[in-house]
Amino acid sequence: MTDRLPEGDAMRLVLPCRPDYLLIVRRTVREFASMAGFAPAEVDDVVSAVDEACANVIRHGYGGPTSRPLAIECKNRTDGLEVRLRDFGRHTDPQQLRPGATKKRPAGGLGLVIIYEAMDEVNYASKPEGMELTMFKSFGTERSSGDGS
Amino acid sequence: MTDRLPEGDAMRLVLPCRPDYLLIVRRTVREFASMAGFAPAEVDDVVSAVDEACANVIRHGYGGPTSRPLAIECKNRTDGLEVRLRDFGRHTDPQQLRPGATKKRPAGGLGLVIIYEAMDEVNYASKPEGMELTMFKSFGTERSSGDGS
Amino acid sequence: MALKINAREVGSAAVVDVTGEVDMHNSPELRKVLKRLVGAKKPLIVVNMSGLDYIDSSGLATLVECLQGTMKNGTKFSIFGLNPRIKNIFTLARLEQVFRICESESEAVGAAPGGKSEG
Amino acid sequence: MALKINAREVGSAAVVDVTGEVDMHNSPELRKVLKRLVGAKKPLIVVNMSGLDYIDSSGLATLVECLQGTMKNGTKFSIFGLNPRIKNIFTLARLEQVFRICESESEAVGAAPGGKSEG
Ligand SMILES: Nc1ncnc2c1ncn2[C@@H]1O[C@H](COP(=O)(O)OP(=O)(O)O)[C@@H](O)[C@H]1O
Ligand SMILES: Nc1ncnc2c1ncn2[C@@H]1O[C@H](COP(=O)(O)OP(=O)(O)O)[C@@H](O)[C@H]1O
Repeated sequence: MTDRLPEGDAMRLVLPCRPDYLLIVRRTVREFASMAGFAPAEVDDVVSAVDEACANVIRHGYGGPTSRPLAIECKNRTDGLEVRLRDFGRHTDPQQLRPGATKKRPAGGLGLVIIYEAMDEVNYASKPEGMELTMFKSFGTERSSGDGS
Repeated sequence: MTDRLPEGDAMRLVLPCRPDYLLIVRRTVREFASMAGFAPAEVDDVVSAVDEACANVIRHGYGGPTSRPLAIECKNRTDGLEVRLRDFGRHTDPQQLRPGATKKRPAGGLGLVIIYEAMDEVNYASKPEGMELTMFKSFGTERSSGDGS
Repeated sequence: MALKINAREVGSAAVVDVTGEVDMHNSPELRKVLKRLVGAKKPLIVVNMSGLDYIDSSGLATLVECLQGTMKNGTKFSIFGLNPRIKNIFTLARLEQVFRICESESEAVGAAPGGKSEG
Repeated sequence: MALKINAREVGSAAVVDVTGEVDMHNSPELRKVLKRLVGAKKPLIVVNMSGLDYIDSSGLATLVECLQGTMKNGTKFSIFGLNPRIKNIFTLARLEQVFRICESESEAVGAAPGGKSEG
Protein backbone atom coordinates (compact mmCIF):
# COMPACT_ATOMS: atom_id res chain seq x y z
CA MET A 1 0.00 0.00 0.00
CA THR A 2 0.97 3.66 -0.25
CA ASP A 3 3.09 5.26 2.42
CA ARG A 4 1.69 8.14 4.37
CA LEU A 5 1.50 11.43 2.54
CA PRO A 6 4.05 14.11 3.39
CA GLU A 7 3.20 16.31 6.34
CA GLY A 8 1.56 19.57 5.39
CA ASP A 9 0.35 18.35 2.00
CA ALA A 10 -3.08 19.70 1.29
CA MET A 11 -5.90 19.09 -1.15
CA ARG A 12 -8.52 21.66 -1.95
CA LEU A 13 -11.84 20.85 -3.62
CA VAL A 14 -14.40 23.47 -4.55
CA LEU A 15 -17.83 22.53 -5.84
CA PRO A 16 -21.26 24.07 -6.26
CA CYS A 17 -23.24 23.42 -3.10
CA ARG A 18 -25.69 20.82 -4.37
CA PRO A 19 -26.57 17.28 -3.28
CA ASP A 20 -25.59 15.67 -6.57
CA TYR A 21 -21.96 16.63 -5.93
CA LEU A 22 -21.79 14.86 -2.58
CA LEU A 23 -20.76 11.68 -4.37
CA ILE A 24 -17.65 13.41 -5.77
CA VAL A 25 -16.88 14.80 -2.33
CA ARG A 26 -17.05 11.32 -0.81
CA ARG A 27 -14.90 9.72 -3.52
CA THR A 28 -12.24 12.40 -3.37
CA VAL A 29 -12.05 12.60 0.40
CA ARG A 30 -12.03 8.78 0.64
CA GLU A 31 -8.99 8.61 -1.63
CA PHE A 32 -7.12 11.35 0.21
CA ALA A 33 -7.84 9.85 3.64
CA SER A 34 -6.75 6.39 2.46
CA MET A 35 -3.51 7.79 1.11
CA ALA A 36 -3.03 9.76 4.32
CA GLY A 37 -2.61 6.46 6.12
CA PHE A 38 -5.89 5.74 7.92
CA ALA A 39 -7.26 2.25 8.47
CA PRO A 40 -10.37 1.44 6.38
CA ALA A 41 -12.86 2.04 9.23
CA GLU A 42 -11.21 5.38 10.00
CA VAL A 43 -11.44 6.36 6.34
CA ASP A 44 -15.16 5.55 6.50
CA ASP A 45 -15.48 7.84 9.54
CA VAL A 46 -13.83 10.74 7.74
CA VAL A 47 -16.01 10.24 4.65
CA SER A 48 -19.20 10.21 6.73
CA ALA A 49 -18.20 13.31 8.70
CA VAL A 50 -17.37 15.34 5.59
CA ASP A 51 -20.48 14.16 3.72
CA GLU A 52 -22.73 15.08 6.67
CA ALA A 53 -21.07 18.45 7.13
CA CYS A 54 -21.50 19.27 3.44
CA ALA A 55 -25.14 18.15 3.50
CA ASN A 56 -25.71 20.49 6.45
CA VAL A 57 -24.17 23.41 4.58
CA ILE A 58 -26.53 22.75 1.67
CA ARG A 59 -29.58 22.24 3.91
CA HIS A 60 -28.99 24.83 6.61
CA GLY A 61 -26.07 27.08 5.59
CA TYR A 62 -27.46 27.92 2.16
CA GLY A 63 -31.05 26.89 2.89
CA GLY A 64 -31.13 24.61 -0.14
CA PRO A 65 -29.16 23.67 -3.25
CA THR A 66 -27.25 26.53 -4.83
CA SER A 67 -24.48 27.03 -7.33
CA ARG A 68 -22.58 29.02 -4.70
CA PRO A 69 -19.34 27.37 -3.69
CA LEU A 70 -18.43 24.96 -0.95
CA ALA A 71 -14.71 24.59 -0.33
CA ILE A 72 -13.22 21.51 1.30
CA GLU A 73 -9.60 21.39 2.32
CA CYS A 74 -7.84 18.27 3.62
CA LYS A 75 -4.44 18.65 5.17
CA ASN A 76 -2.00 15.99 6.35
CA ARG A 77 -0.50 16.38 9.74
CA THR A 78 2.00 14.00 11.31
CA ASP A 79 -0.62 12.95 13.83
CA GLY A 80 -3.68 12.84 11.60
CA LEU A 81 -5.87 14.62 9.10
CA GLU A 82 -7.34 18.09 9.30
CA VAL A 83 -10.44 18.89 7.25
CA ARG A 84 -11.70 22.41 6.77
CA LEU A 85 -15.07 23.30 5.27
CA ARG A 86 -15.80 26.83 4.21
CA ASP A 87 -19.18 28.15 3.11
CA PHE A 88 -20.55 31.59 2.37
CA GLY A 89 -24.04 30.99 3.69
CA ARG A 90 -25.89 32.26 6.72
CA HIS A 91 -24.47 32.52 10.22
CA THR A 92 -25.41 30.16 13.03
CA ASP A 93 -24.20 30.43 16.59
CA PRO A 94 -21.41 27.81 16.84
CA GLN A 95 -22.78 26.88 20.30
CA GLN A 96 -25.89 25.61 18.55
CA LEU A 97 -23.88 23.27 16.37
CA ARG A 98 -23.59 20.38 18.79
CA PRO A 99 -25.59 17.16 18.86
CA GLY A 100 -28.90 17.78 20.59
CA ALA A 101 -28.45 21.57 20.94
CA THR A 102 -31.42 22.42 18.73
CA LYS A 103 -34.89 20.96 18.47
CA LYS A 104 -34.84 18.17 15.93
CA ARG A 105 -37.11 17.56 13.02
CA PRO A 106 -38.75 14.15 13.43
CA ALA A 107 -35.97 11.57 12.97
CA GLY A 108 -33.53 14.40 12.21
CA GLY A 109 -30.52 15.56 14.14
CA LEU A 110 -28.34 12.58 13.23
CA GLY A 111 -25.84 14.54 11.14
CA LEU A 112 -24.10 16.30 14.02
CA VAL A 113 -24.14 13.08 16.06
CA ILE A 114 -22.21 11.37 13.26
CA ILE A 115 -19.79 14.26 12.76
CA TYR A 116 -18.87 14.48 16.46
CA GLU A 117 -18.63 10.70 16.84
CA ALA A 118 -16.52 10.22 13.72
CA MET A 119 -13.95 12.95 14.34
CA ASP A 120 -11.70 13.74 17.31
CA GLU A 121 -12.09 17.51 17.10
CA VAL A 122 -14.97 19.51 15.64
CA ASN A 123 -14.96 23.26 15.65
CA TYR A 124 -17.48 25.60 14.00
CA ALA A 125 -16.59 29.27 13.62
CA SER A 126 -18.40 32.30 12.19
CA LYS A 127 -16.53 34.16 9.48
CA PRO A 128 -17.20 37.68 8.14
CA GLU A 129 -19.09 35.87 5.40
CA GLY A 130 -20.34 32.34 6.09
CA MET A 131 -19.04 29.65 8.42
CA GLU A 132 -15.91 27.59 8.75
CA LEU A 133 -15.83 24.09 10.16
CA THR A 134 -12.49 22.63 11.19
CA MET A 135 -12.32 18.93 12.01
CA PHE A 136 -9.43 16.72 13.00
CA LYS A 137 -9.03 12.99 13.17
CA SER A 138 -5.87 11.40 14.53
CA PHE A 139 -4.34 8.21 13.19
CA GLY A 140 -5.00 4.91 14.90
CA THR A 141 -7.42 5.91 17.62
CA GLU A 142 -10.19 3.40 17.99
CA ARG A 143 -13.46 5.20 18.45
CA SER A 144 -15.18 4.29 21.72
CA SER A 145 -18.18 2.05 21.01
CA GLY A 146 -21.30 4.14 20.81
CA ASP A 147 -23.10 2.68 23.85
CA GLY A 148 -22.84 5.74 26.07
CA SER A 149 -25.64 7.65 24.32
CA MET B 1 -28.17 7.24 -14.19
CA THR B 2 -27.73 10.88 -13.26
CA ASP B 3 -28.95 13.63 -15.52
CA ARG B 4 -26.42 15.99 -16.99
CA LEU B 5 -25.01 18.55 -14.61
CA PRO B 6 -26.26 22.12 -14.89
CA GLU B 7 -24.50 24.28 -17.46
CA GLY B 8 -21.73 26.41 -16.01
CA ASP B 9 -21.23 24.24 -12.94
CA ALA B 10 -17.56 23.96 -12.14
CA MET B 11 -15.33 21.86 -9.94
CA ARG B 12 -11.91 23.00 -8.83
CA LEU B 13 -9.28 20.64 -7.43
CA VAL B 14 -5.91 21.83 -6.16
CA LEU B 15 -3.20 19.38 -5.16
CA PRO B 16 0.56 19.30 -4.59
CA CYS B 17 2.23 18.48 -7.88
CA ARG B 18 3.38 14.94 -7.17
CA PRO B 19 2.80 11.58 -8.88
CA ASP B 20 1.15 9.95 -5.87
CA TYR B 21 -1.76 12.39 -6.21
CA LEU B 22 -2.52 11.46 -9.82
CA LEU B 23 -4.81 8.70 -8.56
CA ILE B 24 -7.00 11.27 -6.79
CA VAL B 25 -7.04 13.41 -9.91
CA ARG B 26 -8.21 10.46 -12.02
CA ARG B 27 -10.92 9.43 -9.54
CA THR B 28 -12.27 12.93 -9.13
CA VAL B 29 -12.24 13.84 -12.82
CA ARG B 30 -13.78 10.44 -13.70
CA GLU B 31 -16.69 11.13 -11.37
CA PHE B 32 -17.25 14.66 -12.66
CA ALA B 33 -17.05 13.60 -16.32
CA SER B 34 -19.49 10.72 -15.70
CA MET B 35 -21.93 13.05 -14.03
CA ALA B 36 -21.48 15.56 -16.83
CA GLY B 37 -23.11 13.06 -19.16
CA PHE B 38 -20.32 11.41 -21.18
CA ALA B 39 -20.44 7.83 -22.38
CA PRO B 40 -18.01 5.49 -20.58
CA ALA B 41 -15.37 5.53 -23.36
CA GLU B 42 -15.50 9.33 -23.48
CA VAL B 43 -15.05 9.48 -19.72
CA ASP B 44 -11.96 7.29 -20.15
CA ASP B 45 -10.63 9.74 -22.75
CA VAL B 46 -11.05 12.70 -20.42
CA VAL B 47 -9.39 10.85 -17.54
CA SER B 48 -6.39 9.90 -19.71
CA ALA B 49 -5.98 13.42 -21.07
CA VAL B 50 -6.06 15.05 -17.65
CA ASP B 51 -3.76 12.43 -16.10
CA GLU B 52 -1.21 12.85 -18.91
CA ALA B 53 -1.36 16.63 -18.74
CA CYS B 54 -0.79 16.56 -14.97
CA ALA B 55 2.11 14.11 -15.35
CA ASN B 56 3.67 16.50 -17.87
CA VAL B 57 3.37 19.42 -15.47
CA ILE B 58 5.15 17.38 -12.80
CA ARG B 59 7.81 16.08 -15.19
CA HIS B 60 8.42 19.12 -17.39
CA GLY B 61 6.64 22.14 -15.90
CA TYR B 62 8.08 21.75 -12.42
CA GLY B 63 11.00 19.50 -13.42
CA GLY B 64 10.04 16.88 -10.84
CA PRO B 65 7.74 16.29 -7.88
CA THR B 66 7.07 19.37 -5.77
CA SER B 67 4.64 20.50 -3.13
CA ARG B 68 3.80 23.50 -5.32
CA PRO B 69 0.21 23.49 -6.50
CA LEU B 70 -1.49 22.17 -9.57
CA ALA B 71 -5.02 23.43 -10.13
CA ILE B 72 -7.55 21.54 -12.20
CA GLU B 73 -10.88 23.04 -13.11
CA CYS B 74 -13.68 21.17 -14.85
CA LYS B 75 -16.58 23.15 -16.21
CA ASN B 76 -19.82 21.94 -17.72
CA ARG B 77 -20.92 23.47 -20.95
CA THR B 78 -24.11 22.60 -22.80
CA ASP B 79 -22.03 21.04 -25.56
CA GLY B 80 -19.36 19.31 -23.47
CA LEU B 81 -16.74 19.62 -20.80
CA GLU B 82 -13.99 22.19 -20.46
CA VAL B 83 -10.92 21.31 -18.42
CA ARG B 84 -8.37 23.91 -17.39
CA LEU B 85 -4.98 23.09 -15.86
CA ARG B 86 -2.94 25.81 -14.24
CA ASP B 87 0.63 25.43 -13.04
CA PHE B 88 3.25 27.86 -11.76
CA GLY B 89 6.27 26.14 -13.29
CA ARG B 90 8.57 27.06 -16.13
CA HIS B 91 7.50 28.46 -19.48
CA THR B 92 7.54 26.44 -22.68
CA ASP B 93 6.66 27.79 -26.10
CA PRO B 94 3.08 26.60 -26.70
CA GLN B 95 4.09 25.81 -30.31
CA GLN B 96 6.35 23.11 -28.92
CA LEU B 97 3.50 21.45 -27.10
CA ARG B 98 2.17 19.37 -29.98
CA PRO B 99 2.71 15.69 -30.65
CA GLY B 100 6.06 15.22 -32.34
CA ALA B 101 7.19 18.86 -32.02
CA THR B 102 10.16 18.04 -29.81
CA LYS B 103 12.72 15.29 -29.93
CA LYS B 104 11.48 12.37 -27.93
CA ARG B 105 13.19 10.41 -25.21
CA PRO B 106 13.35 6.76 -26.28
CA ALA B 107 9.77 5.46 -26.15
CA GLY B 108 8.64 8.86 -24.86
CA GLY B 109 6.42 11.45 -26.45
CA LEU B 110 3.19 9.50 -25.98
CA GLY B 111 1.61 11.89 -23.51
CA LEU B 112 0.82 14.67 -25.98
CA VAL B 113 -0.36 12.10 -28.54
CA ILE B 114 -2.90 10.85 -26.01
CA ILE B 115 -3.99 14.33 -24.95
CA TYR B 116 -4.59 15.54 -28.53
CA GLU B 117 -6.31 12.30 -29.52
CA ALA B 118 -8.56 12.19 -26.47
CA MET B 119 -9.81 15.78 -26.54
CA ASP B 120 -11.44 17.89 -29.24
CA GLU B 121 -9.59 21.09 -28.40
CA VAL B 122 -6.19 21.49 -26.74
CA ASN B 123 -4.70 24.88 -26.09
CA TYR B 124 -1.52 25.68 -24.15
CA ALA B 125 -0.88 29.30 -23.12
CA SER B 126 1.93 31.03 -21.24
CA LYS B 127 0.87 33.02 -18.19
CA PRO B 128 2.84 35.66 -16.29
CA GLU B 129 3.74 32.82 -13.97
CA GLY B 130 3.50 29.26 -15.31
CA MET B 131 1.32 27.77 -18.01
CA GLU B 132 -2.37 27.22 -18.58
CA LEU B 133 -3.79 24.34 -20.56
CA THR B 134 -7.40 24.54 -21.72
CA MET B 135 -9.00 21.43 -23.16
CA PHE B 136 -12.48 20.76 -24.40
CA LYS B 137 -14.34 17.58 -25.20
CA SER B 138 -17.81 17.65 -26.70
CA PHE B 139 -20.54 15.17 -25.88
CA GLY B 140 -21.21 12.23 -28.13
CA THR B 141 -18.51 12.63 -30.76
CA GLU B 142 -17.00 9.30 -31.66
CA ARG B 143 -13.26 9.67 -31.93
CA SER B 144 -11.98 8.70 -35.37
CA SER B 145 -10.12 5.40 -35.18
CA GLY B 146 -6.43 6.08 -34.77
CA ASP B 147 -5.27 4.71 -38.12
CA GLY B 148 -4.42 8.03 -39.69
CA SER B 149 -1.16 8.46 -37.79
CA MET C 1 -22.62 4.30 -7.61
CA ALA C 2 -26.22 5.02 -8.45
CA LEU C 3 -28.94 4.00 -6.03
CA LYS C 4 -31.13 1.07 -7.03
CA ILE C 5 -34.27 0.11 -5.10
CA ASN C 6 -36.25 -3.02 -5.79
CA ALA C 7 -39.29 -4.14 -3.80
CA ARG C 8 -40.46 -7.75 -3.90
CA GLU C 9 -42.83 -10.03 -1.97
CA VAL C 10 -41.60 -12.96 0.09
CA GLY C 11 -44.65 -14.64 1.60
CA SER C 12 -46.51 -11.85 3.34
CA ALA C 13 -43.35 -9.79 3.79
CA ALA C 14 -42.20 -6.92 1.57
CA VAL C 15 -38.46 -7.13 0.97
CA VAL C 16 -36.74 -3.99 -0.32
CA ASP C 17 -33.30 -4.51 -1.89
CA VAL C 18 -31.27 -1.31 -1.68
CA THR C 19 -28.09 -1.19 -3.77
CA GLY C 20 -25.48 1.55 -4.10
CA GLU C 21 -25.23 4.68 -1.97
CA VAL C 22 -28.02 6.49 -0.14
CA ASP C 23 -27.33 10.16 0.48
CA MET C 24 -29.07 13.52 0.70
CA HIS C 25 -29.45 13.52 -3.08
CA ASN C 26 -31.38 10.29 -3.43
CA SER C 27 -32.80 9.34 -0.01
CA PRO C 28 -36.22 10.75 -1.06
CA GLU C 29 -36.44 7.79 -3.47
CA LEU C 30 -36.02 5.33 -0.61
CA ARG C 31 -38.45 7.31 1.49
CA LYS C 32 -41.15 7.08 -1.19
CA VAL C 33 -40.86 3.30 -1.49
CA LEU C 34 -40.87 2.69 2.28
CA LYS C 35 -43.71 5.15 2.88
CA ARG C 36 -45.85 3.36 0.32
CA LEU C 37 -45.21 -0.02 1.99
CA VAL C 38 -45.98 1.38 5.46
CA GLY C 39 -49.19 2.88 4.07
CA ALA C 40 -50.12 -0.47 2.56
CA LYS C 41 -49.88 -1.99 6.08
CA LYS C 42 -47.60 -4.82 5.06
CA PRO C 43 -47.31 -7.19 8.06
CA LEU C 44 -43.52 -7.14 7.72
CA ILE C 45 -41.15 -4.79 5.89
CA VAL C 46 -37.58 -5.99 5.42
CA VAL C 47 -34.74 -3.90 4.00
CA ASN C 48 -31.93 -5.87 2.36
CA MET C 49 -28.74 -3.80 2.71
CA SER C 50 -26.31 -6.36 1.36
CA GLY C 51 -25.72 -4.25 -1.76
CA LEU C 52 -25.44 -0.99 0.15
CA ASP C 53 -22.10 0.86 0.05
CA TYR C 54 -23.00 4.02 1.93
CA ILE C 55 -25.84 5.59 3.86
CA ASP C 56 -26.00 9.08 5.32
CA SER C 57 -28.09 10.61 8.08
CA SER C 58 -30.97 11.35 5.71
CA GLY C 59 -31.07 7.67 4.74
CA LEU C 60 -30.93 6.64 8.38
CA ALA C 61 -33.69 9.13 9.21
CA THR C 62 -35.77 7.51 6.46
CA LEU C 63 -35.32 4.11 8.12
CA VAL C 64 -36.23 5.57 11.52
CA GLU C 65 -39.39 7.08 10.05
CA CYS C 66 -40.28 3.71 8.54
CA LEU C 67 -39.71 2.01 11.89
CA GLN C 68 -41.95 4.56 13.61
CA GLY C 69 -44.61 4.04 10.93
CA THR C 70 -44.62 0.27 11.37
CA MET C 71 -44.83 0.61 15.15
CA LYS C 72 -47.94 2.77 14.75
CA ASN C 73 -49.36 0.14 12.38
CA GLY C 74 -48.59 -2.67 14.79
CA THR C 75 -46.50 -4.27 12.03
CA LYS C 76 -42.86 -5.34 11.93
CA PHE C 77 -39.67 -3.92 10.42
CA SER C 78 -36.30 -5.65 10.03
CA ILE C 79 -33.06 -4.95 8.22
CA PHE C 80 -30.29 -7.34 7.20
CA GLY C 81 -27.07 -7.58 5.20
CA LEU C 82 -25.15 -4.73 6.86
CA ASN C 83 -21.51 -4.89 5.79
CA PRO C 84 -18.85 -3.52 8.19
CA ARG C 85 -18.93 -0.07 6.57
CA ILE C 86 -22.69 0.26 7.05
CA LYS C 87 -22.51 -1.19 10.59
CA ASN C 88 -19.92 1.48 11.36
CA ILE C 89 -22.30 4.21 10.23
CA PHE C 90 -25.10 2.82 12.43
CA THR C 91 -22.61 2.93 15.32
CA LEU C 92 -21.57 6.52 14.54
CA ALA C 93 -25.24 7.53 14.59
CA ARG C 94 -25.85 5.44 17.74
CA LEU C 95 -28.59 3.47 16.09
CA GLU C 96 -27.31 -0.11 16.55
CA GLN C 97 -29.83 -0.81 19.30
CA VAL C 98 -32.80 0.80 17.58
CA PHE C 99 -33.46 -1.60 14.73
CA ARG C 100 -34.07 -5.32 14.50
CA ILE C 101 -30.88 -6.19 12.61
CA CYS C 102 -30.82 -9.73 11.19
CA GLU C 103 -27.97 -11.81 9.82
CA SER C 104 -29.79 -13.15 6.77
CA GLU C 105 -32.90 -12.76 4.69
CA SER C 106 -34.31 -16.01 6.10
CA GLU C 107 -33.91 -14.74 9.64
CA ALA C 108 -35.46 -11.37 8.72
CA VAL C 109 -38.37 -12.82 6.80
CA GLY C 110 -38.94 -15.65 9.27
CA ALA C 111 -40.64 -13.15 11.56
CA ALA C 112 -43.47 -12.57 9.11
CA PRO C 113 -46.76 -14.30 9.85
CA GLY C 114 -46.82 -16.96 7.14
CA GLY C 115 -43.51 -15.71 5.72
CA LYS C 116 -41.21 -18.22 4.07
CA SER C 117 -37.49 -17.75 3.66
CA GLU C 118 -35.98 -17.58 0.19
CA GLY C 119 -32.35 -18.32 0.94
CA MET D 1 -6.18 0.80 -6.74
CA ALA D 2 -2.63 -0.18 -5.91
CA LEU D 3 -0.44 -1.80 -8.54
CA LYS D 4 0.33 -5.50 -8.14
CA ILE D 5 2.90 -7.26 -10.30
CA ASN D 6 3.43 -11.01 -10.23
CA ALA D 7 5.84 -12.89 -12.48
CA ARG D 8 5.47 -16.64 -13.04
CA GLU D 9 6.80 -19.29 -15.41
CA VAL D 10 4.59 -21.09 -17.89
CA GLY D 11 6.74 -23.56 -19.79
CA SER D 12 9.65 -21.51 -21.07
CA ALA D 13 7.61 -18.30 -21.05
CA ALA D 14 7.63 -15.65 -18.33
CA VAL D 15 4.09 -14.42 -17.66
CA VAL D 16 3.71 -11.13 -15.80
CA ASP D 17 0.31 -10.48 -14.22
CA VAL D 18 -0.28 -6.76 -13.82
CA THR D 19 -3.21 -5.74 -11.63
CA GLY D 20 -4.52 -2.27 -10.75
CA GLU D 21 -3.42 1.02 -12.28
CA VAL D 22 -0.07 1.83 -13.88
CA ASP D 23 0.80 5.51 -13.82
CA MET D 24 3.75 7.89 -13.53
CA HIS D 25 3.95 7.10 -9.82
CA ASN D 26 4.41 3.34 -10.09
CA SER D 27 5.47 2.51 -13.66
CA PRO D 28 9.13 2.23 -12.50
CA GLU D 29 8.04 -0.96 -10.65
CA LEU D 30 6.77 -2.50 -13.87
CA ARG D 31 9.88 -1.33 -15.70
CA LYS D 32 12.14 -3.07 -13.18
CA VAL D 33 10.37 -6.42 -13.54
CA LEU D 34 10.27 -6.32 -17.34
CA LYS D 35 13.87 -5.15 -17.61
CA ARG D 36 15.01 -8.06 -15.47
CA LEU D 37 13.14 -10.55 -17.67
CA VAL D 38 14.54 -9.00 -20.87
CA GLY D 39 18.02 -9.17 -19.34
CA ALA D 40 17.49 -12.84 -18.46
CA LYS D 41 16.80 -13.49 -22.18
CA LYS D 42 13.54 -15.30 -21.56
CA PRO D 43 12.44 -16.81 -24.91
CA LEU D 44 8.97 -15.31 -24.45
CA ILE D 45 7.68 -12.55 -22.20
CA VAL D 46 3.91 -12.28 -21.82
CA VAL D 47 2.08 -9.50 -19.97
CA ASN D 48 -1.33 -10.42 -18.60
CA MET D 49 -3.41 -7.22 -18.48
CA SER D 50 -6.71 -8.79 -17.51
CA GLY D 51 -6.53 -7.19 -14.05
CA LEU D 52 -5.41 -3.80 -15.37
CA ASP D 53 -7.73 -0.82 -14.83
CA TYR D 54 -5.57 1.99 -16.18
CA ILE D 55 -2.27 2.59 -17.89
CA ASP D 56 -0.68 5.92 -18.73
CA SER D 57 1.97 6.92 -21.26
CA SER D 58 4.82 6.02 -18.90
CA GLY D 59 3.40 2.50 -18.57
CA LEU D 60 2.99 2.27 -22.34
CA ALA D 61 6.56 3.54 -22.82
CA THR D 62 7.69 0.77 -20.46
CA LEU D 63 5.98 -1.81 -22.66
CA VAL D 64 7.52 -0.28 -25.79
CA GLU D 65 10.99 -0.46 -24.19
CA CYS D 66 10.39 -4.10 -23.31
CA LEU D 67 9.31 -4.82 -26.89
CA GLN D 68 12.45 -3.13 -28.21
CA GLY D 69 14.57 -5.11 -25.77
CA THR D 70 13.09 -8.44 -26.82
CA MET D 71 13.55 -7.56 -30.50
CA LYS D 72 17.25 -6.95 -29.85
CA ASN D 73 17.39 -10.28 -28.00
CA GLY D 74 15.64 -12.09 -30.82
CA THR D 75 13.01 -13.17 -28.30
CA LYS D 76 9.23 -12.71 -28.27
CA PHE D 77 6.85 -10.39 -26.45
CA SER D 78 3.05 -10.66 -26.25
CA ILE D 79 0.30 -9.05 -24.25
CA PHE D 80 -3.23 -10.26 -23.56
CA GLY D 81 -6.36 -9.54 -21.53
CA LEU D 82 -6.91 -5.91 -22.61
CA ASN D 83 -10.34 -4.78 -21.46
CA PRO D 84 -12.15 -2.08 -23.49
CA ARG D 85 -10.76 0.72 -21.31
CA ILE D 86 -7.16 -0.41 -21.84
CA LYS D 87 -7.77 -1.02 -25.56
CA ASN D 88 -9.04 2.56 -25.78
CA ILE D 89 -5.80 3.86 -24.27
CA PHE D 90 -3.72 1.86 -26.78
CA THR D 91 -5.83 3.46 -29.51
CA LEU D 92 -5.38 6.97 -28.09
CA ALA D 93 -1.62 6.42 -28.09
CA ARG D 94 -1.77 4.84 -31.58
CA LEU D 95 -0.12 1.67 -30.40
CA GLU D 96 -2.73 -0.95 -31.40
CA GLN D 97 -0.57 -2.11 -34.30
CA VAL D 98 2.73 -2.15 -32.45
CA PHE D 99 2.26 -5.09 -30.08
CA ARG D 100 1.31 -8.72 -30.54
CA ILE D 101 -2.04 -8.54 -28.71
CA CYS D 102 -3.56 -11.95 -27.92
CA GLU D 103 -7.04 -12.92 -26.84
CA SER D 104 -6.04 -15.38 -24.13
CA GLU D 105 -3.11 -16.64 -22.12
CA SER D 106 -3.07 -19.88 -24.09
CA GLU D 107 -2.79 -17.97 -27.35
CA ALA D 108 -0.07 -15.71 -25.92
CA VAL D 109 1.95 -18.53 -24.37
CA GLY D 110 1.41 -20.89 -27.32
CA ALA D 111 4.04 -18.89 -29.21
CA ALA D 112 6.80 -19.95 -26.80
CA PRO D 113 9.13 -22.68 -27.99
CA GLY D 114 8.06 -25.61 -25.84
CA GLY D 115 5.50 -23.41 -24.10
CA LYS D 116 2.29 -25.04 -22.89
CA SER D 117 -0.95 -23.21 -22.31
CA GLU D 118 -2.38 -23.07 -18.81
CA GLY D 119 -5.94 -22.05 -19.43
N1 LIG E 1 -23.76 24.15 8.49
C1 LIG E 1 -24.80 24.52 9.26
N2 LIG E 1 -25.25 25.79 9.20
C2 LIG E 1 -26.30 26.18 9.96
N3 LIG E 1 -26.97 25.36 10.80
C3 LIG E 1 -26.59 24.10 10.90
C4 LIG E 1 -25.47 23.60 10.14
N4 LIG E 1 -25.30 22.31 10.48
C5 LIG E 1 -26.23 22.01 11.38
N5 LIG E 1 -27.03 23.07 11.65
C6 LIG E 1 -28.15 23.11 12.63
O1 LIG E 1 -28.02 22.01 13.51
C7 LIG E 1 -29.20 21.19 13.48
C8 LIG E 1 -28.83 19.71 13.61
O2 LIG E 1 -28.14 19.27 12.46
P1 LIG E 1 -28.07 17.74 12.12
O3 LIG E 1 -27.64 17.00 13.33
O4 LIG E 1 -27.19 17.55 10.93
O5 LIG E 1 -29.55 17.28 11.79
P2 LIG E 1 -30.60 17.74 10.70
O6 LIG E 1 -29.82 18.34 9.56
O7 LIG E 1 -31.27 16.47 10.35
O8 LIG E 1 -31.50 18.72 11.37
C9 LIG E 1 -29.86 21.53 12.18
O9 LIG E 1 -31.25 21.29 12.21
C10 LIG E 1 -29.51 22.99 12.01
O10 LIG E 1 -30.40 23.80 12.77
N1 LIG F 1 3.44 20.92 -19.17
C1 LIG F 1 4.58 20.98 -19.90
N2 LIG F 1 5.51 21.92 -19.64
C2 LIG F 1 6.63 21.97 -20.35
N3 LIG F 1 6.95 21.13 -21.34
C3 LIG F 1 6.09 20.15 -21.65
C4 LIG F 1 4.86 20.04 -20.95
N4 LIG F 1 4.20 18.99 -21.48
C5 LIG F 1 4.98 18.49 -22.46
N5 LIG F 1 6.12 19.18 -22.57
C6 LIG F 1 7.19 18.95 -23.57
O1 LIG F 1 6.67 18.15 -24.62
C7 LIG F 1 7.41 16.93 -24.78
C8 LIG F 1 6.50 15.78 -25.16
O2 LIG F 1 5.64 15.47 -24.08
P1 LIG F 1 4.95 14.05 -24.00
O3 LIG F 1 4.32 13.76 -25.30
O4 LIG F 1 4.03 14.04 -22.82
O5 LIG F 1 6.13 13.01 -23.82
P2 LIG F 1 7.20 12.80 -22.68
O6 LIG F 1 6.69 13.44 -21.43
O7 LIG F 1 7.29 11.32 -22.58
O8 LIG F 1 8.46 13.45 -23.21
C9 LIG F 1 8.11 16.75 -23.46
O9 LIG F 1 9.28 15.99 -23.59
C10 LIG F 1 8.39 18.20 -23.04
O10 LIG F 1 9.53 18.68 -23.67
